[in-house]
Amino acid sequence: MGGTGSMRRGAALVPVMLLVGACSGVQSPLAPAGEQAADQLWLFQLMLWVCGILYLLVVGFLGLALVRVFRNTSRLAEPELAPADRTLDRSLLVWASIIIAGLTLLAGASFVVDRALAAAQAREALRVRVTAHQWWWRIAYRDPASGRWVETANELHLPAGRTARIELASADVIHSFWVPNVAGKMDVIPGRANAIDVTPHRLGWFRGQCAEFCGVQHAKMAFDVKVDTPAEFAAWLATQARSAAAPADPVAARGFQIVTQGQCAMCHVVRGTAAAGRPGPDLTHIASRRSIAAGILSMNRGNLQGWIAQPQALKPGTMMPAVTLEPGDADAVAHYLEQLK
Amino acid sequence: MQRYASFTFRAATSLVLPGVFALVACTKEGRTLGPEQPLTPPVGASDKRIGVFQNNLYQVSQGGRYFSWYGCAGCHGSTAPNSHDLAPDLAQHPRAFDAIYAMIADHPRVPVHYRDRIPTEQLWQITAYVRALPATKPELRRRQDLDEAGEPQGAQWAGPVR
Amino acid sequence: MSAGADGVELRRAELAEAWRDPPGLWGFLVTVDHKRLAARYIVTTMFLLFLAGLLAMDMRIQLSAPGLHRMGPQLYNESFSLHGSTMLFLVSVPVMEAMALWLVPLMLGQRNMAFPRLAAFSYWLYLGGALMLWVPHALDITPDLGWFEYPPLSGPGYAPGHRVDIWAQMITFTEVAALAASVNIIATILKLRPPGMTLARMPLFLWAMLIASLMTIFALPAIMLTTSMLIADRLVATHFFSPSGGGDVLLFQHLYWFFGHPEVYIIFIPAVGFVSSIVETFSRRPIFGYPAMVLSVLAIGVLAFGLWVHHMFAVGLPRLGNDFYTAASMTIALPAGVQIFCWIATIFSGRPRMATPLLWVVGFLVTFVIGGMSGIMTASAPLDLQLTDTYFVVAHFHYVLVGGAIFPLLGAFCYWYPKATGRLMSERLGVLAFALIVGGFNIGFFPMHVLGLWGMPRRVYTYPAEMGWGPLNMLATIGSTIAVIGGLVFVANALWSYWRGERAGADPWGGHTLEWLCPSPPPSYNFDSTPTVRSITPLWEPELLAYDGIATTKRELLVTSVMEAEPIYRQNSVGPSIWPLVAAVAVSILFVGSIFTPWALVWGALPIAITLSLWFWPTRERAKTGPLRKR
Amino acid sequence: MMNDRAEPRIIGDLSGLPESAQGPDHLVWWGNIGFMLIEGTGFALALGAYLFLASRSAHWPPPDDPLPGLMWSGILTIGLMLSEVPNLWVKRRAAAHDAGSVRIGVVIMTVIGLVLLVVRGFEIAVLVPSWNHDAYGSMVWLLLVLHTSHILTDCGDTFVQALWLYTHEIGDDQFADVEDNADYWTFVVVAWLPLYAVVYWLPRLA
Repeated sequence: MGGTGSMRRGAALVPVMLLVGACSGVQSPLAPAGEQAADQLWLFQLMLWVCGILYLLVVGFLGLALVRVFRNTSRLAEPELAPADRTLDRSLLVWASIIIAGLTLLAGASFVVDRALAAAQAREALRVRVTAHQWWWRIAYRDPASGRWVETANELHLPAGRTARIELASADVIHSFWVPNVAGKMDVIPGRANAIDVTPHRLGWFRGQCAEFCGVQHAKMAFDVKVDTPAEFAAWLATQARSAAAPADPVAARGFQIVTQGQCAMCHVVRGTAAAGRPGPDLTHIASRRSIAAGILSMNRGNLQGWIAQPQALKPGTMMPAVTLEPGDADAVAHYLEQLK
Repeated sequence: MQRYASFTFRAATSLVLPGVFALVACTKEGRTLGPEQPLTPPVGASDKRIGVFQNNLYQVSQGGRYFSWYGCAGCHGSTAPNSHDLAPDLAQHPRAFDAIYAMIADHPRVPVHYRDRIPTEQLWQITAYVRALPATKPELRRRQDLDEAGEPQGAQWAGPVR
Repeated sequence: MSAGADGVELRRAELAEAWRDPPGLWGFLVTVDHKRLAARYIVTTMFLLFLAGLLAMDMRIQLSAPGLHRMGPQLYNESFSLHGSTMLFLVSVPVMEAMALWLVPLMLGQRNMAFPRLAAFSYWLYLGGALMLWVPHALDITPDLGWFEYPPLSGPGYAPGHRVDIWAQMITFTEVAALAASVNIIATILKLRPPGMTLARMPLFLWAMLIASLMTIFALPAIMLTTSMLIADRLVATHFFSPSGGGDVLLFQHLYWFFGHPEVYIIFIPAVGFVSSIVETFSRRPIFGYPAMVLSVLAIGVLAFGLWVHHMFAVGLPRLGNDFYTAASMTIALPAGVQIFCWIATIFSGRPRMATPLLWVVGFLVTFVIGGMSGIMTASAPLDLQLTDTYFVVAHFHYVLVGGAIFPLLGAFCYWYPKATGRLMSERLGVLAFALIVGGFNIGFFPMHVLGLWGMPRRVYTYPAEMGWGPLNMLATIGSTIAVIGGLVFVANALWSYWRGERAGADPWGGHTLEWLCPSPPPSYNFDSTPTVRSITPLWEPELLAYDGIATTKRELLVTSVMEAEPIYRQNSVGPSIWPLVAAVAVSILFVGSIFTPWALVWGALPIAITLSLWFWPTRERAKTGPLRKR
Repeated sequence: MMNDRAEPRIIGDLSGLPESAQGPDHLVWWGNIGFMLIEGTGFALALGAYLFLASRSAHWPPPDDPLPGLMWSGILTIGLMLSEVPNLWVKRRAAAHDAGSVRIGVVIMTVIGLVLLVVRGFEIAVLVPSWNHDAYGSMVWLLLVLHTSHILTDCGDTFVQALWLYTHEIGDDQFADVEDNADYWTFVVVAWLPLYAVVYWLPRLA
């Protein structure tokens, strides 16, 4: 069943969507931007109806019983030892069959949606490699021009209307990849090659977050998701594939020198320079991203400087060490990084 | 602030034991996260700060991760081919903390000076890890390294374990 | 009675002498009286419940607004780990066993459990488990990886120190205690039933405890195995959970949830027993659909072992398997639904009268059924991929565990309080506490469903303001606060009523099970004679019959046959002993030692062997024949 | 209220009942069964774990690990099965309340237990790889240690029982205890057979 079709059915079912109003909606299964999420929302709304009706039946019956309780005046009536239960016996059978009917419906619906999620497996898909680290996301695409894998971090771009196969791997512990607006979760497990197929169809910015407790900073392991038009996506990927821009001015040049010959280079890559450390996120186009530090700070000069000088204050326990620089140098580094578009 | 919260919280919840014990606060197991002051390299073998790193399991294990991240394990790791394992010779002739720190900071065999490349705090942690090596059972060290086998090492990264 | 009034007095004096505990502290340490042991069991669990509640409030305050700094990540992770581990391992399961320890012999018209010293051993070992978790916490060595600690995060590479070992060994403590208690409960229910109480005449509470205990026996070995493997990985470098060493981290999850899922039913099924007893008494009629109730409890007990994988839908197992476990998990809604119907039908068709215990049943029904519905949703593999590990799941299992187990427990507490203390709890305060707890709980936890659907993952110590989760989190904090206040009112009521409550006779509610036959509070020997049972509601029969002849001058129990409960023989029952406590200490030494060295398993076994031998030391005559005879 | 309920009417006297029973009639028999169920579940789950890891790896045992040796394990297995002969004999003598034979029988069983422990010692001594080499080694060691602990406990148990049978009078309950202890030994033997098949033969068949 098609995502959009099921969305219409969903909207017809229940005005759950209104709920979204109150929250930002950039990280919510209730505001689908993808085929899979839409199918799951449809299933959720069906469940809400069936379970809601069953619940009302229970509460209604309980209400009837309680009316008798409060009508009963005698403080301690003689116990009824052999009550006549023929009607109740029959109603029990009815009740049981109602439950069975409801469960069959829901199990069937789950099966259908499960197949719908599986359907994407068959399609030719864009391959994206996502590697989870404590506490950030390494993301790699294959550059159509050169065929090389191009790395970025904490920002996932997806072309609308095309299925992407996210190949998940963990460098350390178990994490879980989750972009609720697009699709459900898939755990990222050391020693297992998991993958999840997502088919986004609504353009815009969304947010993903690690959903399996992965240590001290589990709470601050998020990433941005941008659903582009195919053209935008191609352009973006082409930019990402390029090496880093050379420093444009003397200040940037000073920053360039510190970044590539100083402590940053131990962990970070700036493609086309001497900075080739793999442990940390790729910085080649950091300025083109929307946020830094795994989606916790918006990308701007002040945040860059703060993050470099006192990461432990912003994200206690992060593996990013505090780097002490002269005020001038700190400016230069931030200035240079800002040019890495 | 966080420390304060944590203290009042413990005072409230750990009625099991008299608060005196809370003061012991086991430096061995302790984990202090949050903003910190810049560090200077150790001064002499009896620098008071040595204990803070050497006696704390969390600091030592952090040192272990950087030990492999910065490629030390490439030559000195338990699983490295023809590895110059540090544990045996450190066991034979132990070195003072500051001596090992200096040896790492100005490593003779590498082109770069780690002193300029690795933040001081991490050098402290790596030193603590290296000094702990002789006391670590080889099989346990191997087991830890296998757990961390999927992590990048310097400019090399075989990719995650699949 | 035939012997006449003074005969009765004499008989009671003899029994009191035979079942007497030594006075004072020594008596406290050596007693094997199931009622005293159960009482301290319950008090301990309630104290830990209070501590876990403090932790919960602390976390709720931290989450009440976005970006708060009063708690850092480390402290928050420690808090939810301690909260979850305490509630699951040190409160929910033990409190149910404690209630059974107190109730089962009374409901059977017996004078003690089948294995009195084993019951004492269970308590002392359980206490060791509680200390195992909370003493290190006072020393700032707190487990910080949640109530299930998945490797490799809990493995040697990523969890330095002993925090994980402490957690794992705390579990071993409590599980050994729980297993011992379960064997004791099963043997008691099967072999110590009063004459005439065939299986078909067993009160539903006994059925529930029998099945819950059987489930315990099949479920708990899984977690003892897996936590032992984890400790071995960390201590002696085994490779069970290291992918690069040929192990598999999913092995831990499979074994853990093979225990973890039945666990929630091990907590819930005793609650079914509580609810049934209360409903019957206050509806003034036998439960509607007794066979259906027994069968559905059995069905739940069996099904519970067939659906652990629904905790692992997101790990990427084959889809076909997921569909199977979806169906299996949903199936359990059928027996649960049948039970719900039977309870309401009983109230509906009886001559009901309202009192706090029944009020708690109402609270249980309206709350627990919501948890059941969200359970159906999380049971669906494709939908669970969106719901799992979010606040929706946090809401779900609090509705199931608090609504499904704690509310019935509080009802049971009000219901049997007069039997245990001889005084009734205040109805006025009881209603107030009920309103605050049930109201506050729903205000506090219902919004969490929505938070989950708005994308809030569980186990985060803070969240950005832009997400818009702030207001509902504030509401959740307010609701939880109200519930906690209600809890304090409940405790105050229990304390006040203990000294000031209205006097209760043997049977204030007009119950029909045998515990209402003996005086309130019951004497050390529980019953003068051995009551017999001719129906499922013995005390509602026009006349109660009993047997004489079980010794009054020494501790003796009547053992009957498993199916028909026909008298077989008179079992001599052991008296007070210090050795269960000493043995528990010896076992604790081994458990604690094994965190630091594997050799503890060797040298630690010796004191255990010695103490156990002293525990079972023969009291009979020395031999007159053979090489070792008394010369 | 129903506080002033009349005392129950006494309809009979149970003082004529015996003071002990045998087999499933006896209370303790059920406790014994309970603990066997617990340990049996433990064995089954450990086997499950072994098979799970085996199924998840391409080669089992891994290429550089040798197949487990058959000599000592074979001797132990045969020994365990033969030990059932005296074991069942003791159980029957206990059922017949034959004090003399029971005393000798439990001593024999203690000795047999010790001998089998020595054999198990050799079995473990030749065990490669070590538990800390890889998951296969860990799993094999786990199964063997688990089972050895059971032989050990039952052996010690039998020894203490033998001592008391000589030092103290023997009543009906003691005979029942001997029967239960014999049942437990049978459990230890039976539990070993699937472990033996899986650890020593499964890798050879696969």
